[in-house]
Amino acid sequence: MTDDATAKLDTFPKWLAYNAAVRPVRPAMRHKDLGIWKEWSWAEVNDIVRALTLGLMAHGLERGDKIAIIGSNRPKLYWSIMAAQMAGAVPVPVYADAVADEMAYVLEHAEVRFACVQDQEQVDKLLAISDRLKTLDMVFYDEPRGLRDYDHARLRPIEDLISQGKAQILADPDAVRRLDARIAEGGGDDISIILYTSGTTGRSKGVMLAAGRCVAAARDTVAFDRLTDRDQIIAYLPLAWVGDHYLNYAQAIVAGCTINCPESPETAVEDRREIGVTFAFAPPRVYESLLTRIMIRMEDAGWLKRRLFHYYIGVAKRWGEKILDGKPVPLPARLNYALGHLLIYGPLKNVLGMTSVRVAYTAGEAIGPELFSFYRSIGLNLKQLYGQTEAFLYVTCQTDTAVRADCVGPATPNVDIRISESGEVLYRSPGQFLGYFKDPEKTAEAMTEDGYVRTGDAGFFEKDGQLRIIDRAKDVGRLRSGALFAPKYLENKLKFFPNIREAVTFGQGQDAVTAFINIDLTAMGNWAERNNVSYGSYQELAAHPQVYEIIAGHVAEINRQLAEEPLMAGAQIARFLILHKELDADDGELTRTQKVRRGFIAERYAPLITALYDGSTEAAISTEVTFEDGRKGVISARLRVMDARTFPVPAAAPARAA
Amino acid sequence: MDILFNVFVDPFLQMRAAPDLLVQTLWEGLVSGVLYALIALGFVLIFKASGVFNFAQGIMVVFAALTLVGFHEKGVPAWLAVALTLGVMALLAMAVERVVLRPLVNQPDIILFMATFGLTYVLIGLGEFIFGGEPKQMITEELFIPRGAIDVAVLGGRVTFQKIDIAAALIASLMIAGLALFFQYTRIGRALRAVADSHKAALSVGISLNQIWVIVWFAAGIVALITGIMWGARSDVSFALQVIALKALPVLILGGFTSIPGAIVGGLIIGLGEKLGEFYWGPLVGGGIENWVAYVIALAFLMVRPQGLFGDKIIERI
Amino acid sequence: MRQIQTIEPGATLLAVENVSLRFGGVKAITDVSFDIRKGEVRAIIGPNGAGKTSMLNVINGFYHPQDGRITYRGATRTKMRPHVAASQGIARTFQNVALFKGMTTLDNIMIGRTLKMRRSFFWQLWRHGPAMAEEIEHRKFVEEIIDFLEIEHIRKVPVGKLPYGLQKRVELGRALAMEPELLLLDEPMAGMNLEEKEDMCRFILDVKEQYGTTIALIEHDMGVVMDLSDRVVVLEYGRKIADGTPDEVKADQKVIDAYLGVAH
Amino acid sequence: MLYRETGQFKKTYAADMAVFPILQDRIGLAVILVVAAGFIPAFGSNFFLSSVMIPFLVFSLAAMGLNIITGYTGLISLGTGAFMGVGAYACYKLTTAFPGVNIVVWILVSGFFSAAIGAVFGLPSLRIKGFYLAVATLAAQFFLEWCFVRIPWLYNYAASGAIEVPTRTLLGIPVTGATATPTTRYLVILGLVVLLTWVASNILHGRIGRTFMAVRDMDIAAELMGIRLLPAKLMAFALSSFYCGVAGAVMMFLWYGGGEASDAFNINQSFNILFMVIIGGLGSLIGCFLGAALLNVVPIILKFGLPALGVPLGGATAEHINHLFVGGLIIFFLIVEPHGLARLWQIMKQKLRTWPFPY
Repeated sequence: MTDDATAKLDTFPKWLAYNAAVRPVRPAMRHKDLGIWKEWSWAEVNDIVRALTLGLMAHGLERGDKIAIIGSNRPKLYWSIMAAQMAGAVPVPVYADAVADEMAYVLEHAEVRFACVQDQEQVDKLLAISDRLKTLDMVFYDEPRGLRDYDHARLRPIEDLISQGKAQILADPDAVRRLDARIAEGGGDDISIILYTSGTTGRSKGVMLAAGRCVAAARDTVAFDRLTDRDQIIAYLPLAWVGDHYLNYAQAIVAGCTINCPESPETAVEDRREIGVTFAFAPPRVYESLLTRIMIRMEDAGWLKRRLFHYYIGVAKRWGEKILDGKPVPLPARLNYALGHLLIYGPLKNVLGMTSVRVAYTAGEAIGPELFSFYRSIGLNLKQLYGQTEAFLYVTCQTDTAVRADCVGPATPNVDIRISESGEVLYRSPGQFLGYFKDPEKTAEAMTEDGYVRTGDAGFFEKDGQLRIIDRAKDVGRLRSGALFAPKYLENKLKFFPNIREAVTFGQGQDAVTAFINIDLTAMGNWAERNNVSYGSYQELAAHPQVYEIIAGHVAEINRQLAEEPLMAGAQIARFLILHKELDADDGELTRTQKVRRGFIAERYAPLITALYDGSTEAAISTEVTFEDGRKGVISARLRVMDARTFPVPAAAPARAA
Repeated sequence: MDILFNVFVDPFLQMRAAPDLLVQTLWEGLVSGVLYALIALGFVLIFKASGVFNFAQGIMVVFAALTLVGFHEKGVPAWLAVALTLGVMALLAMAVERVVLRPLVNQPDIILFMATFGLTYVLIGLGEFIFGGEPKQMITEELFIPRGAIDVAVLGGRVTFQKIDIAAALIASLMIAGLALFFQYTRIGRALRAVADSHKAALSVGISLNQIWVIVWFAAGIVALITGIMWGARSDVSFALQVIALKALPVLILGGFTSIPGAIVGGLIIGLGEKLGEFYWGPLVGGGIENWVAYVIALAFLMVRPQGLFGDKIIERI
Repeated sequence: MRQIQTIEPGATLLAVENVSLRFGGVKAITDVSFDIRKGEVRAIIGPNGAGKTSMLNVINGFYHPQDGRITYRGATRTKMRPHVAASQGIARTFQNVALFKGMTTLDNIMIGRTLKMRRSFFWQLWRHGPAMAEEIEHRKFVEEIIDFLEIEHIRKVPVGKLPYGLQKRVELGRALAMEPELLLLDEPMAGMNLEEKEDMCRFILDVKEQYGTTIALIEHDMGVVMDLSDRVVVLEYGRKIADGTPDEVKADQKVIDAYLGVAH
Repeated sequence: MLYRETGQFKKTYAADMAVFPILQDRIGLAVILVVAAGFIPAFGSNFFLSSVMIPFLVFSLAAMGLNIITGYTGLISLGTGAFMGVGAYACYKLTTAFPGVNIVVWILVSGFFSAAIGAVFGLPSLRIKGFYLAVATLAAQFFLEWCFVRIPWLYNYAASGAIEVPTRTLLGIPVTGATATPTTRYLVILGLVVLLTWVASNILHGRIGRTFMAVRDMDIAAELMGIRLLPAKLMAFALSSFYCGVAGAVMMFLWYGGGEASDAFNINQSFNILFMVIIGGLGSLIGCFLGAALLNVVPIILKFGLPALGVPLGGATAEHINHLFVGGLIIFFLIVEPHGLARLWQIMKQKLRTWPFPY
């Protein structure tokens, strides 16, 4: 990939032109629309984007202007991003499911002049907050449905811009000249995009990424995973998340592979299957719920089939990963595995639409070892990567043959990692950000003097050179006893149990560790069905004594494991309770990327925490909740607090990260 | 011109010329009509009570007759044979209820209709398997069915009345009367009538649907046996009867599926119609038309009154 | 039958004059008159057994009234078969869903296009070529409807397997596929939960806005009726007891009496 | 299990609406065709060809005809046998009147004659439904049967009253008559069946097929959709009878090679074919083949199989057992799987597609 031809391509518009030249007929994009897959080749996409750019320029789009991109993964929105960059402007994707207020903050802060949105819903949101958006000139939309009677003074379909631009290209040559000039003007130092991080704490910050660096980062990983223009990816991640912009945009453009947009969120899984993706990414919770569903569905299968399935899953557990990693495996085992592949793994991957997946990544959360090895054992090349928006995703990622569940792999090519004496992970990466938009202090805080970026995560390198993340650096605390307390680490261990959906642990400066637990309705509900335990609501099920017993068992198991880890042994979970409601982003308890906001939860459920520590066996709580339809209400409950079984600590080793 | 004459004038001239022949024909029509009516009666019974269009009624006639003869051949005395045959029909009724009706309850009528095709074949196979395929003689004397004929002078000619035909007519009328009384004055009879209207009503009388099905199928079995005896006595007992039994279908179409009087009247119309047709018009086309004339009559009739003679108008809802 | 005319928005599209309908002795409708203007949503309400559904059946020619006149698009008709009504642009949905159970969502909606399809039997023999071209052209149209009603995920599911709410949606889709001038909806929201009702309301309004379709609907949920309809006609025991805007009707004493004790 | 549908996506409606959208199905079909057209004629014994395959194909064709009217349009017909007869006699008259024209052409043309007759007897279907209509079709059965016997013109006044199939050639090879080898006859029939199946699937997958099914599922609603019932039903009758007619002609000329019509085309034949459709699966083309196969193989097994196994069984007894068996089978299928073998086949296929999951 690093031949001279591509060496000087330092912006995505230039890459676009390059692809249109070297692989004009290869499919660049597909979108399942009206029941069939519409397809655009690189040449076509290039032409469309050029036209769209002219259309935008005709509306007075200047270099450096900000354009909000709001909606789900649809070609027109991706084209809008490309067009914005082509015009030297800066696209600012926004989470489509953000409530009007969150959206208002971002758009206001980013000073957007234009907005490219998906449909009526988003337009309505913008209109609702229009008084706060002084800078917003025009709104362009994709789906006209329901917008016919709106005032079109500041509203136009993207389609129009494209056709207008096309007309211009044919009609007036100097428009084209202006366009080419714009593209040429663009350079590696331009801000390519601003991604707003859904901050785990406080307001979200606008991460400015430079074109040249984005390209460089993408080139490295494309080379690393040997992506080609034959590869297929499905774009279903939120546009505003770095993951989507990296994997489904930057990497796709640099590799020249096909970006497939699903018909609708409900059909995404089926669509992925139809397309047969070769490069897949999903956060652990997706793989987890998938596995849960697999197991539940298999429970309903006939006796023979079930036996066959479990036998071969066993075989896979034993040999699968070895075979995948190319380790020596006795011939009979190989043959048996091959048979298993014919009977179980192959069909299973086919039904899940993973048959042709060559590389699959997971990241964002720690993933359960059983979960992780299940997918690898059936021959899915699942790997972990560690990254963040500020790095333009990749900091570390695992190589095909050296993969383990508890680590996130060695540094990605050209990334340089250092562990601070406080145990925090620092890095310098090719894709590294320029800074936070309009926020130099925060930028300064995030960097070290010598130009390393603080990840804010505590971790250390294992002997095999793979990075192991313990927790958010600032969250890693001490119990009063001085024992190391890493909440996230504990929470992840808890969440590895299918029955547990979320967990929040406390203990900073306390005598003991305690935990809130959210049961998983799918798994637990299924259990209830099988043991005909009747329940009217989530709340009722959560409070069920038998459920408490099960969870208690899990907690005890965790404690047993902890007792064996010198680093963590001191921080066993003493008491826990099961929450009466699911933690929810709409209530601000989780971030949009489904990370728990510990501080917020701590104050919201203060009475429960006191109950956890004052030894009382019951606690009353009433909380305000937001329902699906946006109405607010209050639910209150009396929760039972339970003591957990703990295990003797061998030798309380002094805790040291790295 | 000639044709028109042959079709529309000549036959009536013949009737005029030989009234005794006309009477003879009418009588034969009447008798076969009665027998059609008997078979139709079996259909109606079952359809009224269970809404099943029992295509197997025809073969049930054959089966009953064969069983009777079969028992007698084994040396069983006639009266006992009859009793045993009734027993067999009862068993059949129960079997049908258990094996066919109960599993298919609440299925669309058309499915049940087809199921009775299956039943038909099962009975054919069974009958053939046990009694063999070849025709048998009906035991007449043993059942005190008179043989021979009475010749009566009518309108200057002689008309022959087969005693057996008279017997058939009488017995048929008796049975019809009996059934009427049964429906009118017995608890079960009322229950059956209730079922025809609504199944709930029947349950309120305190008889389970399944019982009712068994009863009607058994009743239909009795009718079948008697019909079988009559037919058997007139010709002989063979599976050819089954095709003749299909004649009951046009009868039903005329009379409507749920009306006993309809079945009788329909039977007579068909019987007379086909005999007259055969005798006076048949020769014009080379005879043998009684195989289909009945259906054509029924069909023509349907076009005018889709709901049959006594059926009431269908209001389509949606 | 006289040539039917095209009607300007706001003008009378369909007029029912002194219509009476009897089944034997039973009087279903007695001397009812009202009109439907092009582009409006016209609600027909009334207690159970008020003859609402019979009224729709009269309008689309399924029942033939003994007395009275029906004028549709300027043509007064006496008797006519339902398929003629269909060909003149009257489509409807049914109180208890009347879909073709054996067929998929897609096929059910495609049926709505039958009238618009021209290719003769002999083209059909050889499905490729013109017949296929036509098939595809109409498939496109149907897909628009599927997209409009947000039922992509059940495109190829046999409708018999679908939950009630979705079946109602498919039925609406089938009616829309006929590009009707007048759309008759018989209790489109019966037995739906709140969310489904809201969706259905949105669809009905979108239909009116998007395609400018005239809509006559029977509905029990008063809230819905008041939100959706421009004018309401109230029937009781087959007679008209009120006619006017939702507010007028709500205020009408006879209506209030009629609804007293009737659970909704 | 054998299915690998990942990566099979459709870029055009044409592809999406294909009869066999899944690659594996297309492969399967190709294999079947190769076996049927290559292996069987190459390695099949004369007995196998003429007493197993030929009857199977002929009945499949007839079943297809009946399925169009009963399975797809929901109108029960008990006149199948008669309509087949019409085809047979029409073909006989045609080929004897114009010996010059190729027999295969006449076989197809004779279908139109029975189509016309079928349409006539379909007329009552406007007014009458269900059992009533079934009876109406019985009228057709018996009337036509009568015609076959009583109108000597139909069998060219032959003393035997039977059809004597003349020898006719296709490309110089005799396909009918005494000299035609089973292999040639089989191949000709196969060709016809494949062609007509393809046509049937075309019609049934298009507008007309949907119309039929709409009439079947809910004729009132269909009419409110603007479908005119009488033309639709008549077309169904005509189409159905066409297939039956061709089947009849094929039966007479390429299988029986002549004989009494009364036994070939009587009411029992009608039932026989109705049963094939019920057992095979109402409203399914593949069901026609499955049903025909089952009801065609069973008697053969009883007749030849059991004796071969040393079970002494008279031809008559075999016949009886067959009746018993078939009757039982009907009831069994109506109770257990009213959609017949075709549905079982579908379920199996679905299981293979979702393997290892149960659904």
